[in-house]
Amino acid sequence: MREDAATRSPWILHFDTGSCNGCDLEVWALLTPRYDVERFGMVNKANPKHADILLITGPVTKKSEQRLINLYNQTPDPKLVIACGDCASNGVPFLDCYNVCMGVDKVIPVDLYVPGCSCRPEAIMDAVVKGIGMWKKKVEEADR
Amino acid sequence: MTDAITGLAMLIAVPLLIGLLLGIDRRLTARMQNRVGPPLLQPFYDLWKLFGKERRAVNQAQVSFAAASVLLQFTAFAVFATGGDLLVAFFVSGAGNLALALGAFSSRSAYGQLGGQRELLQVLAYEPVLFLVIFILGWQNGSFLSDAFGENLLYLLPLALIAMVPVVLITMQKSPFDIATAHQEIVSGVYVEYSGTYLGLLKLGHWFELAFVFGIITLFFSADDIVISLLGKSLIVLVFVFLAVLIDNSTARTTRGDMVFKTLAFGLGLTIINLVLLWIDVSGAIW
Amino acid sequence: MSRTSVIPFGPQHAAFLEPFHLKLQVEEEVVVGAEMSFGYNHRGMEYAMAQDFKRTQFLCERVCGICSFHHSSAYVQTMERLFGIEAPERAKLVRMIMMEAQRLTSHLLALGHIAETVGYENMFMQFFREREEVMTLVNRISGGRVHYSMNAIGGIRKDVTYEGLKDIGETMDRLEPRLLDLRSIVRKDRTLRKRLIGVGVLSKEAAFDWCTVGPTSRGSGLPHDIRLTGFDGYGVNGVKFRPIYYDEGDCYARTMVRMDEVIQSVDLIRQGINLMRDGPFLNAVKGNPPAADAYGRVEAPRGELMYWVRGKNEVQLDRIKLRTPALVNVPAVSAMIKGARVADVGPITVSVDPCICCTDR
Amino acid sequence: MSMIVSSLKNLLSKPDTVRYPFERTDIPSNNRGRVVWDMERCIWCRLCEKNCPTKAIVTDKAAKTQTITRVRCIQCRTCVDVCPTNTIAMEPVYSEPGPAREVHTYAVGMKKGEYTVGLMPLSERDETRLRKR
Ligand code: SF4
Ligand code: SF4
Ligand code: SF4
Ligand code: SF4
Ligand code: SF4
Ligand code: SF4
Ligand code: SF4
Ligand code: SF4
Repeated sequence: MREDAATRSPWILHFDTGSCNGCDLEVWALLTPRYDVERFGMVNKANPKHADILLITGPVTKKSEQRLINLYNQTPDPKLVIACGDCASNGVPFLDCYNVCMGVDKVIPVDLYVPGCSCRPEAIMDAVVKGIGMWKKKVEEADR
Repeated sequence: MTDAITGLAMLIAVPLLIGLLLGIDRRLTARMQNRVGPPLLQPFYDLWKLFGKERRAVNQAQVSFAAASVLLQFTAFAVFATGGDLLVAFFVSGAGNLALALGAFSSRSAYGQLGGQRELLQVLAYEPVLFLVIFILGWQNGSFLSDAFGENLLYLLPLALIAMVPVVLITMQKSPFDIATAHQEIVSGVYVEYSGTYLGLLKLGHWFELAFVFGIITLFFSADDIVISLLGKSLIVLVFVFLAVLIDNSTARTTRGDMVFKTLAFGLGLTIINLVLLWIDVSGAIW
Repeated sequence: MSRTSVIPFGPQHAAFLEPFHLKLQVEEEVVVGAEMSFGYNHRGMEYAMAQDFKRTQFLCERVCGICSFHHSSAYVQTMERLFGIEAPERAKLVRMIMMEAQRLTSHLLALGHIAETVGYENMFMQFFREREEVMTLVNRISGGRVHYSMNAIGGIRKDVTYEGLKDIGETMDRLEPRLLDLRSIVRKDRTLRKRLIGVGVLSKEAAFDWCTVGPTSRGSGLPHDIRLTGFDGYGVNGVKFRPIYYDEGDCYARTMVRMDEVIQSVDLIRQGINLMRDGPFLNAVKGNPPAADAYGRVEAPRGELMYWVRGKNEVQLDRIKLRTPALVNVPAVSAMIKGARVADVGPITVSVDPCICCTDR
Repeated sequence: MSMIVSSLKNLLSKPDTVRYPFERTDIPSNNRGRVVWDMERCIWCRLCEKNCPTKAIVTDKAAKTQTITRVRCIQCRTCVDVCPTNTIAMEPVYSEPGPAREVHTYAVGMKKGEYTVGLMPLSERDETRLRKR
């Protein structure tokens, strides 16, 4: 029961770790009338202390690496990390770039990967819906 | 005896109603923005989730201030609901806001500090208006006890009721007066350093504060028939929520000075005009 | 506590889409000094782009997703000059149409963003609703929502069909009245005007001194627009274009420049469709880029975007250099921000439409 | 028109929202979603592998397989363009998000649209940096 209600209110934090903005914009598109993820209670909180789901875009540049770790640690448990886009998943369009860590999962644990460059808003939405299921499990575990 | 029971029933029912009201608010907002919006029970889901999150606080003082804020807001509302003195409730609620600001100050985060300052400024802006409205209500009614209101004051105090609009806007954290929690400027101001359970507590405190403010609004209407009375009271509250949402959706946020000036000028002005009209009426000058 | 306090904005902040760090010295909510730091988004693109000139066609779009097509247009234009060929007229017009479509998405984003920073959530939603209409349109035309991948050195990769052009025209017809409505709201809305007029003023001289480009300079009365130089479709006979500029130099002027340019873009797209004739769309190139250098410029939504390339007769390029509009516009914020209130920092910063991903690349 | 009028108009009109995932969104037929192979036609020229800008494709001539790492593909459609035999096609549906990064292998003899699923290995991470302060 509690898990049920809890997972109806995923608050997101979006952080750009050096993306091209393509996926960021698709994350923003989610908040707008056409996709309107507030239907699932999702709100962009822009504050790690209030967030439940971290939507990370970008291949993680060396300068934002530490910020990402800080944000991750500041977010209270239970939380979920979604890597949006190819470059967040494994850094790929930026193959020869010397200043990237090539993927979020090199820095913090990732729960879901969203393929696509840019990933479609529908794909991010699928990921969030899937993520809510995973998050429910985490809430249950935290309860024990 | 029955009074105590209705009071107790109110203590439980009203916060639930406030939650529902906030749900309606979010839904209406969404529809005005041409989207579907969250389920009506969303505020409850939010609160429920927050209480289940990890407890993590920046420092001890912050926690005490959060607790104090909630307790004070609850007391204010409880005094109101059990038929107590409006003025007492008013001051206790004000103290609750102060605790909230102090909690923000204690965090030492820049956004928290700014949020705290702005919270105090908001208090400065709307408390005088609220006070005057309560005063005029009490004066007309002949008593400040909230359970002593049985007369319909709407036709006597229409301007004072309108003066409550900015007060409701501020307490509901609506644009143009949402500066203390301005999401895009100072993230979420006073709430910035709180997380999980403590944030949930503060939100609950905010519900009680809203319950008190909306409670004051309901005092304007009353009828002999209990059903009509309740219907009228709910109608006033719903109209206020609708107005707040409409104004929120058709204005940009103002700045600090502007807010204080506008709220005070508008609120105090209307209430005082109302007061003067009443006084003239009492002395039999018109009609 | 001293009277001056320091407020950090970012790198992760609600008002900014992208990571950059703004340190404000504040006295009683009045900004007395500002310090900006960049580099959170530095990936090393220029190096990577020099590794394979064919791959760069796709990589250059990933410098930035907001004006990806402008980047690839600038790049292919540069390479066409390097190879000494010219794209067919049809390709040029398609490029113009798509560039203007992207300008629509970008400006509507910027307008929504500025509404958001002054707490006008509903206006943000309205702008983004119209933006989504353009996004679905470009999706139908190019197959991608963000990265169109339509350009090729020497033209475009795939022709736009007759149905596609008709679709664009119809969408514009649907969009125009709604955009005009929005413009009249922006023109009249009192609370918005109050928040933006007179805020973050950049004088004409200062705009010139800080080398600002695009809507930032046009908001300060400099009618500087690369589209006038007639690259790609803008140079095709019959395309009428006149830059829009406002003299006030405040946030409101910059916003109005964008608002008017949105309407102008609709017009330019229509002109492009009307001028379109059947014909070839690709002059394919063979071999590696010669050991020479060339540059290309386009008017990206935020201003002049320039590519410079030097080849070395290999698949690799000797050097590729880009000068992006945000790189020159963002520093001008420090000139606008002095003496502003903290509440105005968001609108001022956003009014130059800062995009960090190409500034840092 | 003022914003109040616009707000009220929005309130009374149907929301613009597409109720995805309960309702389908209109993904256009030429959307660049994901590449699929029809292995019967492949002549093993390896042009797709060579031209893929992100090295998402691995062609194994001996095992007669084409392998694609989904999160490496940036949907540029180059492989479709260069393939001389139209072995590769671009489907409008996008690759599904999931808890692991899927690697799809198309082999000769499989039915059209069939593939086997493998996983991309997890990246190494320095866990000590993640410890809470
Ligand atoms: S602690 Fe530093 S990195 Fe983290 S949010 Fe604050 S300013 Fe940014
Ligand atoms: S996955 Fe592609 S579109 Fe998305 S942020 Fe990365 S480079 Fe940009
Ligand atoms: S960018 Fe440099 S070279 Fe160009 S005008 Fe500005 S200062 Fe001069
Ligand atoms: S002035 Fe010339 S050398 Fe210096 S950074 Fe600019 S392009 Fe490079
Ligand atoms: S001279 Fe310029 S390009 Fe060369 S190493 Fe120094 S900073 Fe880098
Ligand atoms: S100015 Fe740069 S970052 Fe901004 S949209 Fe254009 S390319 Fe992207
Ligand atoms: S679409 Fe592009 S990135 Fe994807 S496999 Fe084909 S060539 Fe590679
Ligand atoms: S390009 Fe086509 S034919 Fe050649 S290896 Fe690839 S799939 Fe096979």
